[in-house]
Amino acid sequence: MSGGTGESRIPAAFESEPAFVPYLAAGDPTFEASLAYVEALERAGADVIELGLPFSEPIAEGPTIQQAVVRSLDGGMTVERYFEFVAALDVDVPLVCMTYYNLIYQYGDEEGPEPFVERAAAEGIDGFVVPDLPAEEAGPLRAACDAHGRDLVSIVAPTTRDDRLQRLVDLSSGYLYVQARLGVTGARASVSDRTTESLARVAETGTDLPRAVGFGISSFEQARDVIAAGADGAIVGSALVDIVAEGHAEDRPPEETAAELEALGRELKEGALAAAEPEASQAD
Amino acid sequence: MSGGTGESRIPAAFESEPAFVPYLAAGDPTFEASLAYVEALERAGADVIELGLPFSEPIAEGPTIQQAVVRSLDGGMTVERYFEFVAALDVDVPLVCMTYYNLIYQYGDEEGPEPFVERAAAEGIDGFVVPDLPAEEAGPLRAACDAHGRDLVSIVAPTTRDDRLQRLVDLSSGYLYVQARLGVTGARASVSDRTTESLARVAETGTDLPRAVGFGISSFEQARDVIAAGADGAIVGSALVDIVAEGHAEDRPPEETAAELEALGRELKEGALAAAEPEASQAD
Amino acid sequence: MSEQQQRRDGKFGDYGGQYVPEALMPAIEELTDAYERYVLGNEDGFMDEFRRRIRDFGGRPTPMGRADQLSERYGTEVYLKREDLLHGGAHKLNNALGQCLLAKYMGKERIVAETGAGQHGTATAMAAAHLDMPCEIYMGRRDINRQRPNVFRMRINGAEVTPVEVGRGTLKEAINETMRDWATTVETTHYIIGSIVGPHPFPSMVRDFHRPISAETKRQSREAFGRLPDAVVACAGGGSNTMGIFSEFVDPRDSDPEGVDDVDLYAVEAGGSTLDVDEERGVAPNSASLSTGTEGVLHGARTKVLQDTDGQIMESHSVSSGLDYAGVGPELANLVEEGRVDAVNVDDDAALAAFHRLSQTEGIIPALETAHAVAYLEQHDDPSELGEYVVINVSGRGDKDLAAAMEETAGRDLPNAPEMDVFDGEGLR
Amino acid sequence: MSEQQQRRDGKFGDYGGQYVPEALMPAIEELTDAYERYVLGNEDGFMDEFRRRIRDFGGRPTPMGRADQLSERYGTEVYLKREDLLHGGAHKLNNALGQCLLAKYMGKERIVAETGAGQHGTATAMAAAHLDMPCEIYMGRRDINRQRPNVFRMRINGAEVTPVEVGRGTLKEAINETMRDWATTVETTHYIIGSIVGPHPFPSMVRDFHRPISAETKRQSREAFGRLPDAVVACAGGGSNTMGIFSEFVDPRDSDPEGVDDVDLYAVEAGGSTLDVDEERGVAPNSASLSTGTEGVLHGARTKVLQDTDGQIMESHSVSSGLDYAGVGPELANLVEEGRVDAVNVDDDAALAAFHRLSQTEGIIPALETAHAVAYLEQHDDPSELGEYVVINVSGRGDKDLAAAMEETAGRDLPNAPEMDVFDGEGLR
Ligand SMILES: Cc1ncc(COP(=O)(O)O)c(C=O)c1O
Ligand SMILES: Cc1ncc(COP(=O)(O)O)c(C=O)c1O
Repeated sequence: MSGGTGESRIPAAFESEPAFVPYLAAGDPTFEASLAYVEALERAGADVIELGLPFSEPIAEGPTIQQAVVRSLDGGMTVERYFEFVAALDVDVPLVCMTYYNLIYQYGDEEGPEPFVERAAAEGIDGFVVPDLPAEEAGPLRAACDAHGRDLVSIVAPTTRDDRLQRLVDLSSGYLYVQARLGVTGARASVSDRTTESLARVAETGTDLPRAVGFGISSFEQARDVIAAGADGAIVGSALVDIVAEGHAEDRPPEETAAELEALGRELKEGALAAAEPEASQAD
Repeated sequence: MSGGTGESRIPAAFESEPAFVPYLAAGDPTFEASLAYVEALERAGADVIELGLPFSEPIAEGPTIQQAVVRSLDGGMTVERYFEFVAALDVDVPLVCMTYYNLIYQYGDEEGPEPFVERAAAEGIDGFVVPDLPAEEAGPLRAACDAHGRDLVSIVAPTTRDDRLQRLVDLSSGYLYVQARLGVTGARASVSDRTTESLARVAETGTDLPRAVGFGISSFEQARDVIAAGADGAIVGSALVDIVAEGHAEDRPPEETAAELEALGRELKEGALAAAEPEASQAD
Repeated sequence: MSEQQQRRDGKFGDYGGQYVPEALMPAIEELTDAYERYVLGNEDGFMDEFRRRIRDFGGRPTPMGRADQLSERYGTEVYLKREDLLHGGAHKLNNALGQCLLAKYMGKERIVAETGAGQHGTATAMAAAHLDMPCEIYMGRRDINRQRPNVFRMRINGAEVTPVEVGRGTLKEAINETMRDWATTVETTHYIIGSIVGPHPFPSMVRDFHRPISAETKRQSREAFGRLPDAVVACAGGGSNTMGIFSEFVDPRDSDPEGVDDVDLYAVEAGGSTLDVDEERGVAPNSASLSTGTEGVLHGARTKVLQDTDGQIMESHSVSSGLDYAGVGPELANLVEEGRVDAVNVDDDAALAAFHRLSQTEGIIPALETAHAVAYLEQHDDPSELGEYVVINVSGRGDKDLAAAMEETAGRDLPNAPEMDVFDGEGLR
Repeated sequence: MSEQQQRRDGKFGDYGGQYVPEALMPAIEELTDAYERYVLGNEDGFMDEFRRRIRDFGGRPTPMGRADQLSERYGTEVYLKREDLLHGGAHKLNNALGQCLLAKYMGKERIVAETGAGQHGTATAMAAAHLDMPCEIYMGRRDINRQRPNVFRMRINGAEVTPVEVGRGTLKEAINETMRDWATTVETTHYIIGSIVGPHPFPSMVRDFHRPISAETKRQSREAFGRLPDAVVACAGGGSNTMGIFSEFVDPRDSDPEGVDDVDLYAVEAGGSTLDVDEERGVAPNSASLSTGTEGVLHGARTKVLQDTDGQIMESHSVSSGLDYAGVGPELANLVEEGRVDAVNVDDDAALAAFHRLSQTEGIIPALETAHAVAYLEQHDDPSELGEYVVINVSGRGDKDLAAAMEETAGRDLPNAPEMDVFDGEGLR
C-alpha cells in the first residue's frame, strides 16, 4: 500500500468535506476476506479507516466488536500478521490503528511504545487510537508518535470534565474521537443530546482539531445528524462489523459481504455529506 | 391364659433346674403367628418367657430385635393389643414384660407406672424388665410392682461397679438379668470372660436372687457354658428372633417357623440342663 | 430446688433424669463427675483451655450487630447475635469442642456422635480433628444421601461416617445406633450428644458449653445500648442454641446478674405445616414439642415429647432438619412450664419467608432453623410490644440449606422468593 | 517514592497507574478523591462506621490460633490467621463492605461487580443487601453453571446475577462486561473490584480495606508469643488477602511500626500443573504471574502478567478458581521486584494435599486458594528455617470447594485423600 514513513495523512482527510470514518477489525474473520472488506469501504468513500488490532481483553468494546476480535484472533491474527495486513492493503486513505496499550507496549525488545510506532509508521499507519490509554499515561506514546510523524487520536467522553478536556485537546493530533454517549461501542437507534453538548464543549476549547463522532452510528440519518450537530466526521464501527458477522454466520461469499459493506458505507458517507448541504439539514 | 392377679410365679421357675428364658417381641410379625411362636417356646421347655412390648425407640436393642420391633409395630401392635396378646396366650410359664419406660409411664390417665402394672398383672404378667430404667429412676415402678405382687428384674452390666451392683440387687426381685458382655442384644459366637467375672461379682453380694445370663446366647454350647459358669438361667433373644425374621422374609408358613423355634428352644434348654449334670460339664 | 441439687441428679422440676441402660450408667456417672470437676470446677484449668480454644479456633466472641432494615420494619431495635460466624457455621461447635476436650481430659480415646442434617456431625468432626481424636459419626442412609455436602465435610475432616440403614434412615435411627455403639465401647469412647437433650449430665453440660452466647449477649447489649434487652428470641429444636442464649438470663453465673428477670425469653419451635397431629399414622406434621407435646421419656430424659396416647414417639416434621426432633431439652421444658420462657411457633411458610427476608434485607443467609426465630417478629401483631430492644439468636448460617430452601421455595407461593431463571435449564441441585 | 505521591498517581515503582477508557476517568478521579477523603482522611467518620460494621456485621477481629499438629509436623510454631471466619467465609467481605459503604458516602445508587468462582460476588451481594443497595453481578455462563451454590447465595441475597455468554464464559469475560456496564452507568454506579488489581485507586483502596488483617495479626502475635512473627505466608491470586496481611509489615500505619522489616513475607502463587507455558495455544497451565509473568498492562494497571510475546493475555489455570487470574496487584508485583516479598508457588497436587492435611489435622477445611499457602510449608525442605513463628493467612473456608476438591482428588493419587465410599453409588456432586 501507499503511505509509508512520511507524515500522517490524517489532517488532510478532514479538510474538504465531512468525513466518513469506518472501523473494522483487521483479519475478521480471515486475512483475505478482511482485506476485501476494508477495500470495499474505501470504495464506499471512507476518508479515514480505523483498523482494529485485536487484543484479548477488549474492555472498551461492546459485544459486537468483541466478537469480531475473537473471530480475528481465532483466525490467527498476531501483531506481525497485522503489519502484513496493513502492508497488503490496497487502499489510499489514512489508516488509524485502534488497539489496546499492552500490544503497543510489548512490541520489540525493550518495553515501551516506540518500536511499535516505528514499525506501524513504516507499514503505513498514520495514527493511533488506544481506548485504555488516558492522557495521564499517554506521554511515552505521544513522544513516539511525534518522533515518527504519526497522530495520536484521543477519545473525549460525555463524562469528560473541562479540565480533562483541555488536556486531551492538548495531547491529541489528527482528530478528536468524540464519544457520542456513555457505554461501549455498539450500534444504537438514535443520536443522544449528549453528543451535541460534547461537541459544543469541545468547540469552547478553541481547538481546531477535527471532531469525529462515534459510538452507535448506523444509518444515513444518524450520520447526517451528527454532522449537523457540528461534527467533522462520523465514525461507524459496530454497524459494519454486524455485516461481517452475519456474512460469517451465514457463510456468505466474501464478495457478497464486501458489497453489502460498500452499500452501507455509501449510505453513511451520503448521510455525512447530506448534513453539509443546507437544504438537507433544513428538510429534517 | 393362667396367671392372673396372684403373686409372681417367677421365683418358682428357677427352683428346680437351670432355666431357659427365651425372648420374643409380641406380635412379630403378626398377632396370630406370634402367639404360636411363644407357645412353641413353652413346648420347648421355657421356664420364663420375656415378652417384648415394642417401643418406637429401642435404644438398648441390636438390629435383630430392632427389626422385630418394627415388624410388630407395622403389624399394628399397641399397648392394648399387647395386653390382648398376653390374655390370648395359652402357656403356663411366668411372663416377663420387656419394654421401655415411656410406654409404662404413659399408660392410664395420670402419668406414672401404676396403672400399667395393675393392668399387666391382671392380664397375667409376672414381672418387668425395663432396659432404660436404671435404679436411680426405678422407685415408682418398684413401688407399683410391690403393690401388685409383681417382680422387677434389673439388668447387671459388665461395667456395673460394686456400689451400683448392691443397689441393683437391693432393687430387684424375681431374678437378675446378667448382661454377658458390653453392647446391645444380638447373637454372638462365644461367651465372654466378663460373664464369669460378672457372675462372680454378683455372687459376692451374697444375694440369693437367681442370675440369668443374656446377650449373645445362641447355641447348646453357649447355654451350657453360661450355666457352667454359675448362672441359674440362660436368656436367649436374637437367635430366636432370627428364625422369626427368616420365616417372615421367606414367607414360610407359621407352623414351620414355630417348629424351628421349638427345635432351637429344645437345644438351648438341653444345653442349660447339660451343664447341671456333672458328667456333661466335665466332658467339656 | 437448689442449683447444687440440680447438678447432682439432673432434674429440672419434673423433667430430666437419667433413663439409660445400666451398661451406660457407669459412664454417665463418670461423665457427671468429670462435668462437675472440669466444667463446673475448672479442674486442671479445663475451662481456661476451653475458653482459649473456642476463642482461637472457634472465633468467640461472636459479634452482635444491629439489623438496620428489620429495626425499621418492626419499629423496634432488632439486634442479631451472630453464632452463624462461629467456625463451622453454627453454635454447634461450642458444644462439640467442649465435649471433645472433656473426653480428652477424661482419657477417652475415641468420639462417637449422631447427626441428622449433619450440623452436629460436622462440628464434631472439626473438633475431633482439631484435638487429634478419632471420631465416628452415625448418620441415617436417607440423610446421607440428602445432605451430601455435610457428609463431604465430615469425611474431609477425617471422620468416619457410618450409614444407618434401618428404619427411615434419619436422626432417630442414628441416635439409637450411636447409643448402641456407646453401650459397646463405653470404656474408651465418649458420646457427644448434639443438643441439651439426653440423660444428665448432658443437658446441663451442653448448656454450659453454649453459655458464652448468653454472657456475650449481656455484655454486648450493655455496650450497644447501655442495658439488657427486653426480649431474646431463639429457635428451639433440642434447644441448645436456645439455652445457650437464655442461660445467663435464667440462672446468671457471670458477675452481672442484675435485671435478668426482666428479660423476656421466646423459644420458637417449628410449627411445620400445621400443629394438628395424625394420631392414626403416628405423625406430627410439626416439631413443636414444647407447644403441643406431652410429658414422656425419650432418649434418656423425661421431657416434653411428641407421642401418641400409648407413648410411642411420633415422626416429627419441619422444613428445617435441625428442628425436626420429637423431643426437647428437659431444662427448656421446665422453664416453659414455670412460665419463665414463652414457647411459640411459626410454620414452614413463615420460616421460608423469613429466610429470604433476612438474606435480602440484612445480607445474612440464615439457617432454616434460625429463620424460625426471625419469623417470629413478622408473625407478631405488633413486634414493638416485644420491647425496645430485641435480640435474635442467629444460630447458624444457611449455606447448608441452599438447595433445600430453593426447592421448598419453588413449591410455595412466597411473595419475596428470588427467581432462579439465571440457570441454564437444569434442576436446582 | 513518598507515600503521598503513591497515593496521588497510584504508582508502585513502575507498576500501577490508570489504564482505563476516558469515559471512566472522571469516575476514577471522583473515586480517588473519595478514597483520599473518606478512607485516608476518615471524613464524616467513614472509617469509624466501616470499623463498626466490619466488626458487628463481618465479625472482626478474626482470631489467630496455634495449629498444634502443623507446629509439631514442621518443627516450628505455626499460627493461623482465620479470615475464613469472616462473614461470607473469606477475607473478601472486608473489601466488599468497605467499597459498598464508600459508594453510599459518594451518593452512588447502584453497585456492579464481576465474579469468577463467586466469592467476590457473594461478598458483594451480602454487603449490598446489608447496606440496602441494589447490586448486579456479572458472571460467566460457564462459571454460573459450575458454581451453583454461590449463584444461589447471590440471588438469595437479592443481587441480580447477569450471565456473560461471550468467550469462555469465565472471569475475564465477566470483568470486561462489568467494565462495560460501568462505562455506561458510571454516573450513578460504583464498580466494586474484587482484588487489589485494576486502576488506581483500587489497588490502594482494596488493600486498605483489608489492612485490618495485618494490624490484628501484629497485635495477636504480640499477645500469643510476645513479638512479631518471623514469617507470614499468604496465597496470591490478585493479591488482596496477601496485601491484607502484609500491609502493616510493609508500610506500617498503626501505632507500632517496630520490627516490621524483619518479618519475611511469602506470596504463594498457583503453580497449576506446571510452570511451563504453551505459547502456541496462549495457555499458561498455572497462574503464577509473579513468578513467571512479564510486565504488561491488564485491566487498568501495569503489572506482572501472563502473556505471549505479542502481549496477548494468556489463559491461566489453577485447581483453585480464586487464584486463576493472569495478572496480580501492582503493589505486590513491585514488592516482589524490590525483594521485600518472596514470590513462591506450589502446584495443584500440593495444594490438594494441603487441603486435606489442614482439614484432617486442624479441623479447618480451607479454601483451595488458602491451601496453596498451607502447602508452602510442606514444600519447604526445612520449614523450621522459616523461623520460630510462622503465620499463615487462612484467607477462606473450603465449603465452596467441596465438590471441586473431591472431583480433583478422585483423579489424583494423593496419599491423604479420604475415601468417599459412604455414598450410595451416585456421583460426587
Ligand atoms: C443452625 C441451627 N440452629 C438450631 C438448631 C437446633 O438445635 P438446638 O435447638 O439444639 O439449638 C440446629 C440443629 O442442627 C442448627 O443447625
Ligand atoms: C478464599 C480466597 N483466598 C484467596 C483468593 C485470591 O484472591 P486474592 O489474591 O485477591 O486474595 C480468593 C479469591 O476468590 C479467595 O476466595
